[in-house]
Amino acid sequence: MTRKIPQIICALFGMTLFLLYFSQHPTARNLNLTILNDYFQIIFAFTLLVGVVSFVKVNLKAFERGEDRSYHLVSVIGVFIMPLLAIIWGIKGDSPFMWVFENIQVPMQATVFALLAFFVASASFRGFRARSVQATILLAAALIMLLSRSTIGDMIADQIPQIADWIRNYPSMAARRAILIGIGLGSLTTSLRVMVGIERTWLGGDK
Amino acid sequence: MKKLESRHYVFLGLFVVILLTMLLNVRLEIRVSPETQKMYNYIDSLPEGSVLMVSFDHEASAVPEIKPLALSILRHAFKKGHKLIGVSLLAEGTGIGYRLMQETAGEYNKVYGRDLVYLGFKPQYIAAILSMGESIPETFPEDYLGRPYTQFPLLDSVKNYDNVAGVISIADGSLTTHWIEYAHARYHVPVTAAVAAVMMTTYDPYISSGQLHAMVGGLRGAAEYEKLLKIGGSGRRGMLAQTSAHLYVIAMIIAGNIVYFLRRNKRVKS
Amino acid sequence: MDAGTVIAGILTLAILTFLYRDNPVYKLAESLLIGVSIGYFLVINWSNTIMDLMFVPLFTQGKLMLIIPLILGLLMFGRFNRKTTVLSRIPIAVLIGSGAGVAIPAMLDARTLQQMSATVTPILAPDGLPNISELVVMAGVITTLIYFYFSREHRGWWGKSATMGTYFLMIFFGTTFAYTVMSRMSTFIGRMEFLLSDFLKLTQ
Amino acid sequence: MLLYLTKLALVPAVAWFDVSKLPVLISAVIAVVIVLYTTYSRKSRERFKIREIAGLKAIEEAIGRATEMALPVLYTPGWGGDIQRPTTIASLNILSHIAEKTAQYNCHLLFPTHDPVIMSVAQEVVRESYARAGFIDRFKEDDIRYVTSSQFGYAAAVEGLITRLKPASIFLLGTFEAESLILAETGNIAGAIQIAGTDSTIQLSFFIVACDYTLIGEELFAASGYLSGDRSIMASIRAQDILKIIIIIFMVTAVLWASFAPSADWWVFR
Repeated sequence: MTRKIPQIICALFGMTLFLLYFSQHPTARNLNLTILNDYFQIIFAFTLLVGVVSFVKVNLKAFERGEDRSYHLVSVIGVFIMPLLAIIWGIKGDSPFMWVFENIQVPMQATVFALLAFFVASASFRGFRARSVQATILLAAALIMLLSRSTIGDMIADQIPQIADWIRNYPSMAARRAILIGIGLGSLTTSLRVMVGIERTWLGGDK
Repeated sequence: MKKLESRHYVFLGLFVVILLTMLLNVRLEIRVSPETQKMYNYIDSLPEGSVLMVSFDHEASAVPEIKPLALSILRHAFKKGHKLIGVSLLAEGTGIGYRLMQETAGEYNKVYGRDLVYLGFKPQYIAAILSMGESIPETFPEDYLGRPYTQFPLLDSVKNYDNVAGVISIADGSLTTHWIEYAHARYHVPVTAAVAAVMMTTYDPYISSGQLHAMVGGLRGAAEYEKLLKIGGSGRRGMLAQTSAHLYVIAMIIAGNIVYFLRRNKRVKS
Repeated sequence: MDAGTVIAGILTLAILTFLYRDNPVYKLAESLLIGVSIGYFLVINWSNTIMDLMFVPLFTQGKLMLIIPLILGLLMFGRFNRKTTVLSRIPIAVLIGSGAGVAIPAMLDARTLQQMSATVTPILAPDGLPNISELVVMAGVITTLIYFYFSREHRGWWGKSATMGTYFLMIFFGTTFAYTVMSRMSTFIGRMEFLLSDFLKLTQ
Repeated sequence: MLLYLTKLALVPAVAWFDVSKLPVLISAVIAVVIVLYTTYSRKSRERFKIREIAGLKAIEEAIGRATEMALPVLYTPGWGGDIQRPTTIASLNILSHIAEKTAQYNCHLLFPTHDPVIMSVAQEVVRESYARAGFIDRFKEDDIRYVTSSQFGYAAAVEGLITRLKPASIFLLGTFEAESLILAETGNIAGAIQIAGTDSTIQLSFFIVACDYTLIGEELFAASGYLSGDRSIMASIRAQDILKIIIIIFMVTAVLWASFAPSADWWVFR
């Protein structure tokens, strides 16, 4: 029973949305949008609470065990301080909530993102070695593209940007197409298996 | 002190290269691409006092790349005497957009309410875009700081996209697509975009089909735009660093291979 | 300099220290980032989704249909207790079922069919000569699809075609890697710009 | 929003079926029939050889390595996905297999995610796997944890876990965005064996460069089928191959047709 009912709901919603995809009727479009947008967002919003409770629990347990106390405390304070600020001063314009967001969260997120520049450099150093035919092709393609994208490329030879454009528009795009076609097929069969109920891992499986 | 590993040298090298090239403050001479020129001409050719809608459709993490672009566009618009309505379709872009508009408005002595208004964020972007096509005051009854729409002289004559000369979407992802597919396709308002470099190829097809009127992208685009505006800015300052960083990555690939072949030869000999 | 810039500058440096190695300063910044961002999402979800999308239309505009997602959302709270956890399977079934239902036609259309049609271009140029570039595209798409063929071992001519496919894949990977480098560097340059000009006031 | 909907409602009786989507419907029906036929027909479920996928064989090895070294296994599905995405479902299938192994070997399995819904489902999946392996007492719900929904907050959190817990093996399977290389390089520095797989075409290049094994696009879906060991699921992989042959025949025919009859366009689906 605990598996049958979700299974049936899953199949019903699957069929409905499959059919809705093919309709332009206002009622159908409306229903489509309601389920995909409102339902999804609302369920997510409630589940977020479940996630946050679990996060706080994990951190408090670690705090009790005495592992790295200050870090866990900082995380938990962070979780509570934002709603607190929002409740007291609101979340518009120059509110403290936005101040924390802009001066604490944003710069840190942007910096974690910026770490990528360094990882790109170290990955380039380590990952592009001409070990095999495949690796050499990977290396050559990357080098030609990099050269063409920096001003140096056109200084060495006028043809470099042209070659690079050709590679991007033909052989590279061909592979991308095949990858996308494959992903389309893989998604299709996976979704179908879920709908007809052969795929039940999300229910914990039942072998 | 722990022993430094090869990756530390790689990191350090990149850091030094970028630091030096930025401190040098050299302006690399750059060619303005036709794309950027088209964007510039578009804003430049609008009659003075045109109302433009600027939408901040990006996340906070993209700010380093997006900010120089956004600043150039805002500065150009204010310089030409256009009036700006700011909105945001991504929650994270909201506060950033507000700040950027305030900052540039200050530079050109523009008055909030008369020359610019910031309406803020609306969730569900498709619905928001469509609903503004019917009525902007009903979509945004209040501005970002909660003051009523009717309070601002700029908005007196703005009811929907018919009263707006164009929409400029500042984006790091695919949100511009929705402006094209809904605001442009349905309400025929010209859409232009300032986007992160990674997204440029995604929007190329829309440029060639004319659905996207003009586009400027990446730090390079910002640098070109600054050149057209004849102002110094972080885009132009960053260009030398950008080119050097590219060369550095090329050097790393080559160095990696040298190390690899040296080691392999050694192994073969022994 | 305002307090915001100072704090932002210090936190930026704190994150960058990770490049040397993990350290208490980075750990503190990381914990703060995780905590604050969770708090931020909680607030944004409350105001944009729970209030604007559900409670306001439900109670002030009388959109009673919104009771359905409200109940589905509440069922997720079943996860708070081991005994009621099965209740959460219902909203999850709605999400997964709907996702699968849309994915079948949407993925087939956007990923497979559109890519198939886009590949079709004449392999003969107007002057009757073969169009090399289009031949390359055809060869690339077909050999790469052969690489993805699972129910036959990669041996003989079939195996050779699949290997050919891997060459095309490598060209694609090399190209995309190089293409994204530019954006990644811009991000770091933007951060340096903030550090050097706003925070340390070294450049202008 | 409301306005838009009322406007739509006023449009007189729009047909229920959108004719422009007929080609998609026909192809979907063909595809569905083929998949269902191969899945349920006994004949097609009989043995057929399947080719090796390098990343798959490595899974066993990776868990074995973690067990020997008495270090954890880290598994994360990326920031780009949600539970509605088929890729996430495929990833959770692989997770279920891996969890069964880690249960048997008494190896610590960590699963950080950015999405609370994925967390909830993953907890069920892993619990069930541990029960199936007969070691439910080894299951710790807290190991399947929500970190934060912020993209780079998530990246920082996983980066921190990898650096501190030094997992011997890392699985990056799902939909990834820009965080891909942050995680892959951090894993590399920590010396972990890394198996990645994603449907995000751009991120694949980073995984190819930085990870030991990469499941490319469709291979990720196929892998989830292989591991299940279920004949009917494996049969649907066979269906994918049949569809591929049809696609190739379609394209070759259309290309030849296009070369000799330039005005035809029956292969365009829109």
